[in-house]
Amino acid sequence: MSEFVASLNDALVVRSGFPLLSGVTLEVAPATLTLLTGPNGAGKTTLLQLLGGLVGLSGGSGQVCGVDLARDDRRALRRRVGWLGHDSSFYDDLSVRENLTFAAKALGRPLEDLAPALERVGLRDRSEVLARRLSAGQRRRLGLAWLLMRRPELWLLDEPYAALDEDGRRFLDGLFADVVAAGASIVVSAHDHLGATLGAVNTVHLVGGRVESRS
Amino acid sequence: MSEFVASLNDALVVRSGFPLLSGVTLEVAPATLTLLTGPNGAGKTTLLQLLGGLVGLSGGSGQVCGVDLARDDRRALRRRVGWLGHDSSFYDDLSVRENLTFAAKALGRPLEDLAPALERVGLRDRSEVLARRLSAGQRRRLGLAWLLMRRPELWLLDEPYAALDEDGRRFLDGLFADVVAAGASIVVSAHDHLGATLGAVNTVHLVGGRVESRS
Amino acid sequence: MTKTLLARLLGPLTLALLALTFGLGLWVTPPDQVQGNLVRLVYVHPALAWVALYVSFGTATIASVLYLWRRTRSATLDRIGACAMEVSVVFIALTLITGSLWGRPTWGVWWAWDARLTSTAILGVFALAYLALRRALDDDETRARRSAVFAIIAAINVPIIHFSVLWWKTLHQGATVFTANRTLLIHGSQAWTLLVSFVAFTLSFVWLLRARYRLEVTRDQSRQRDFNEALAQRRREGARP
Amino acid sequence: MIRVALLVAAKDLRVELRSRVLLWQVVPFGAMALLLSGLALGPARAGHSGAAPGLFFLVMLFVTLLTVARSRAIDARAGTRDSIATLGLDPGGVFLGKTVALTVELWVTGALLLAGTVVVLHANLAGTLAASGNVAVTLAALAAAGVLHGALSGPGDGSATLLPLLSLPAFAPLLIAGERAYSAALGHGALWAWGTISLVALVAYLALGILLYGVLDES
Amino acid sequence: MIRVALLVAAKDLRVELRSRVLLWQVVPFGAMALLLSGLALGPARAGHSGAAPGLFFLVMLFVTLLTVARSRAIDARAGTRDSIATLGLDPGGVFLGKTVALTVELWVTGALLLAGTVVVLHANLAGTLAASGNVAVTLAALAAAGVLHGALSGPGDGSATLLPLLSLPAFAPLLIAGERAYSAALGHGALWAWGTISLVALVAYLALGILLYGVLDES
Ligand code: HEM
Ligand SMILES: Nc1ncnc2c1ncn2[C@@H]1O[C@H](COP(=O)(O)OP(=O)(O)OP(=O)(O)O)[C@@H](O)[C@H]1O
Ligand SMILES: Nc1ncnc2c1ncn2[C@@H]1O[C@H](COP(=O)(O)OP(=O)(O)OP(=O)(O)O)[C@@H](O)[C@H]1O
Ligand SMILES: [Mg+2]
Ligand SMILES: [Mg+2]
Repeated sequence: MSEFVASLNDALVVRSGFPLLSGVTLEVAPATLTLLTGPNGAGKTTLLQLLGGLVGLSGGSGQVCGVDLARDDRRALRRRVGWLGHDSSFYDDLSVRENLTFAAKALGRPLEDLAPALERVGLRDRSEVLARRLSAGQRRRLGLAWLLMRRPELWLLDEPYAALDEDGRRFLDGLFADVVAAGASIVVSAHDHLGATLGAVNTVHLVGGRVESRS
Repeated sequence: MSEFVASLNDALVVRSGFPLLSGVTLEVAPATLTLLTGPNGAGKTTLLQLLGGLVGLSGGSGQVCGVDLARDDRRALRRRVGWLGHDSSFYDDLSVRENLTFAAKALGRPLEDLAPALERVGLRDRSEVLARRLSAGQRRRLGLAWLLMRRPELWLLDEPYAALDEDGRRFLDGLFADVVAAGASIVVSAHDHLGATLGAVNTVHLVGGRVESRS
Repeated sequence: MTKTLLARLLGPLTLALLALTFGLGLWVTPPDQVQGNLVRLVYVHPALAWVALYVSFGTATIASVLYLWRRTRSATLDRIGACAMEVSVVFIALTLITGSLWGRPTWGVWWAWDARLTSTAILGVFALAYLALRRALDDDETRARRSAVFAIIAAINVPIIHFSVLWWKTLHQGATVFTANRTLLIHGSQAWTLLVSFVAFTLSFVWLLRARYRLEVTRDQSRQRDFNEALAQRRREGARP
Repeated sequence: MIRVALLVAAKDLRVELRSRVLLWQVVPFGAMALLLSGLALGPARAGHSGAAPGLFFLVMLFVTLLTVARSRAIDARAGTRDSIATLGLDPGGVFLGKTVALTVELWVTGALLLAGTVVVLHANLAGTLAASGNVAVTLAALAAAGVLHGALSGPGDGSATLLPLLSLPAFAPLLIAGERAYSAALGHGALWAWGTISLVALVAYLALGILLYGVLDES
Repeated sequence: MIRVALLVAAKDLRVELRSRVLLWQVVPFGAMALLLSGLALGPARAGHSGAAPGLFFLVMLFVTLLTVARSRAIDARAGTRDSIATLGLDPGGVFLGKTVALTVELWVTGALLLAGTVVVLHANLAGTLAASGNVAVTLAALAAAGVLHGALSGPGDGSATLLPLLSLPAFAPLLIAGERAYSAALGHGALWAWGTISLVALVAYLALGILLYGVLDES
């Protein structure tokens, strides 16, 4: 067992003949925040999907949360990560509350967690609105509430700051600090700079499907 | 005829009984850049849609590009604005080039404009990729190329900076400066600050579906 | 003044004429040589069909056309169209029921694959579909437009129903009451009763439509109150305590 | 697994109730299709009830395909799929849940259409009642097969939308068995001989689904 | 308008070709449905060709509904709709273009299914050939009606997905006329009497569509 939450070694992801990731080597230590940067189309989203078990490994090796990406069932991994996709969406025909209730039940969490989560992401007065009617930022906030219902070891967020207002960004910064302090790890992709309140950040710069530099 | 490109007077937009805009008064002068700010769910997207003729006016009055929103056909307006939505998307099963060819033909533009547009947004080496395979930022760039094919009097952009990398943002700043210099008007919503290269910016701050302050 | 008087008289007048129709139909007119007492359905069924097809469906269609015409567009017309269509569902259903009742003894079956019967049933489905469409859409303007277009498309069926007896060989009665050259085929008390029945059912349509429309107006008023409240609340949003 | 199944079934049915597609769209569609089939066959043929079981199941097949497409659409959007995937729900449970929801919808539609068959196509009432147990089983099997093949069709957005239709051959045995059993019931024939086929098919599809749904839904 | 129509038709057909749904999914579906309908009606009844025209048009109706749903899905996503809307295409042209594309697809499927009808349901070849002109017109009218009703169903995402099915009644006259004409051709009856109905319906739907498509697609 490695001491890393996630580690990839020359990982390759290929889809319909095109290499989305062309050999990525990466380690994510516990209780750290890793920032993925890079130009559009560099493979940030794909890398996050790989770490979350949402796409399969086509070459190289890797393990995440103790799951061997090349050998084990990806499904086991998915349950252990918290995921906020670039265009996370939910059941459009269910209300905010119903969506969260579904998530809570699926995860076996008590329904009492629900009201505080809604309050924290600022959706309390939209709790009965159907998800399809939410504004872009409110959808993102619903995604955050969905994340708050879980306590994953690894948080994967794809451009979480996009569409959020000042207030939401501040909340996210605070959340990240809390999560890292609690010992979990975060991998996040972003084009903006992260908030200054955050402590040490490992930056991984992707270009053309591989790691170009890190700091 | 007013001297404004767009002017709204106590504009109301209602959908399924909920007032998305609760009375907006606004003027957009020619050759200016107007920045819409405001918390999530304030009505920025809705306001842009109203200006682009994508939603109807439910109360109050307004005219955009000489089209009376309350009385005339909204279709006439749509043809005259350039639109980049928050999640602009195109024909997923057509390639980048085919999408742009379609737009060019629909707008009656010469196909020679196409290669330079692709070049400018940096999608030249993705021109044969299907739109559904593009990364988030590349989709946004496709939307920009689509916009470059037209020469609208009024540009409406909903959080155009989201998902774009440094390079893309710089391109956008340059584009805005060009457009304003050429005498067209821009209304753009954003949570980030706009680039410093831009000259005078009218900021309109929306809260709860109405204008709270402007500067 | 006259308007309110008429409005107040509408209900009683309708009821009186309906009563008159049934009185004349059941007791005054003679039974038929071939059909016996069954013939008395002739004072109900054709009049119901007339109201269903032409009066109520026609009202809905005309209201829809006027709504789509930009110059006469108004929420009132949309409302009238919707209400008329609802009433028309009732009349189409009654036409089908009385027709079936009549068909059982005369043709031996409740239902047959006859062109007029089928096309009438299809019109009924159209009317239900119209109501379904209205329920499926929650934006006022979209709903009004879509349902208006739908009503117009549905109206194509009306001439088909009318001419179906000529185009297809059918079980159903041809034009019995009026022939093509507008001469009345039946006479005497029968003709009078028939005429009264047409007037009575047409009036009952007007009465129902009016009641339904007023209900809709009341609903709209309460919706307006709700909306004002929502508007005030929306404006207060963000003004954080 | 059962817990997940109930959760998923409740969610699907709630979405269904909310959009009222079943009530306002699927059922009228079925009724219309029945009417039209009657017409398309011509008045003479549709009149006698021999064709009724066949038409009933044919229409139910289309209803199944449409409902499956909707049931897929509920979780279809790329963003939604990812969000749900990371909940790590037990795939067997998801399959069962979707099947239960679909079965309920098919039963509701089926009951109304059976009534329509009796009234419009003159199928005899006693026979129809006798067949109804068997019809219920067949519809459940159709639902299981439908969900399984819905998963085969992939995400359900874009290019592969119609793929489930290719798996029509898998429905064929069900349709034939259902039709024969219903016909037998109308003519007082050997209802149960055909009925067992539906039952066996139901069990087989359920077992297959619980085992394989995870594999299909993986990508 | 014609320019827009050609542009839209070319785009729709290209997307269709790319995804190859027609070839791999719609046509096999049609063939399967024809076979199954034959089976569902029982061998005795399906064997003689009397039922062939009815079954053919019934299956084509379902094919139309499926293809319309796909044709809607091409422009369905909220983001796509807005992008396209601001191109300000002439709605009459869009309607015509979509109708042309759909007609081509229906003709291809129809030709293959007609062959299937001759082979499987023993419809006589000469009669089928005689009817084919009329079938083509009827299918074009079906396409026009289909596009119109697709627009009625709204964006095509979410709750209103199945709504076009409700407009089935609008297809009924077409189906009946088509079926009768085909039957007449098989039996050397008065083909043209029925044929005119299809033709009139085609013209009527085209006119309606060109006039009203804009109103429907507005929002
Ligand atoms: C379910 C069964 C039936 C339905 C749906 C039905 C429907 C209709 C409709 C829609 C009309 C109005 C046609 C028009 O004015 O253009 C009509 C008229 C009429 N029906 Fe029926 N009908 C049914 C059964 C019967 C039966 C069994 C009889 C009598 C044997 C009958 C006798 C008549 C007569 C006499 C008229 C007036 C014809 C005229 O003057 O044009 N109907 N029916
Ligand atoms: N079939 C294909 N042919 C060519 N390129 C492809 C193909 N499929 C995917 N790609 C490319 O793979 C890359 C996917 O990258 P990914 O979505 O991970 O980028 P990203 O770093 O998240 O970018 P962004 O910042 O824009 O979100 C894109 O550059 C895309 O164009
Ligand atoms: N039926 C409804 N009931 C309650 N609220 C509704 C309803 N429909 C829409 N809304 C609200 O209307 C607002 C829509 O605002 P809009 O999308 O224009 O916001 P925005 O300013 O673009 O926000 P963002 O910055 O998040 O993109 C949201 O607050 C949304 O919750
Ligand atoms: Mg990305
Ligand atoms: Mg927005």
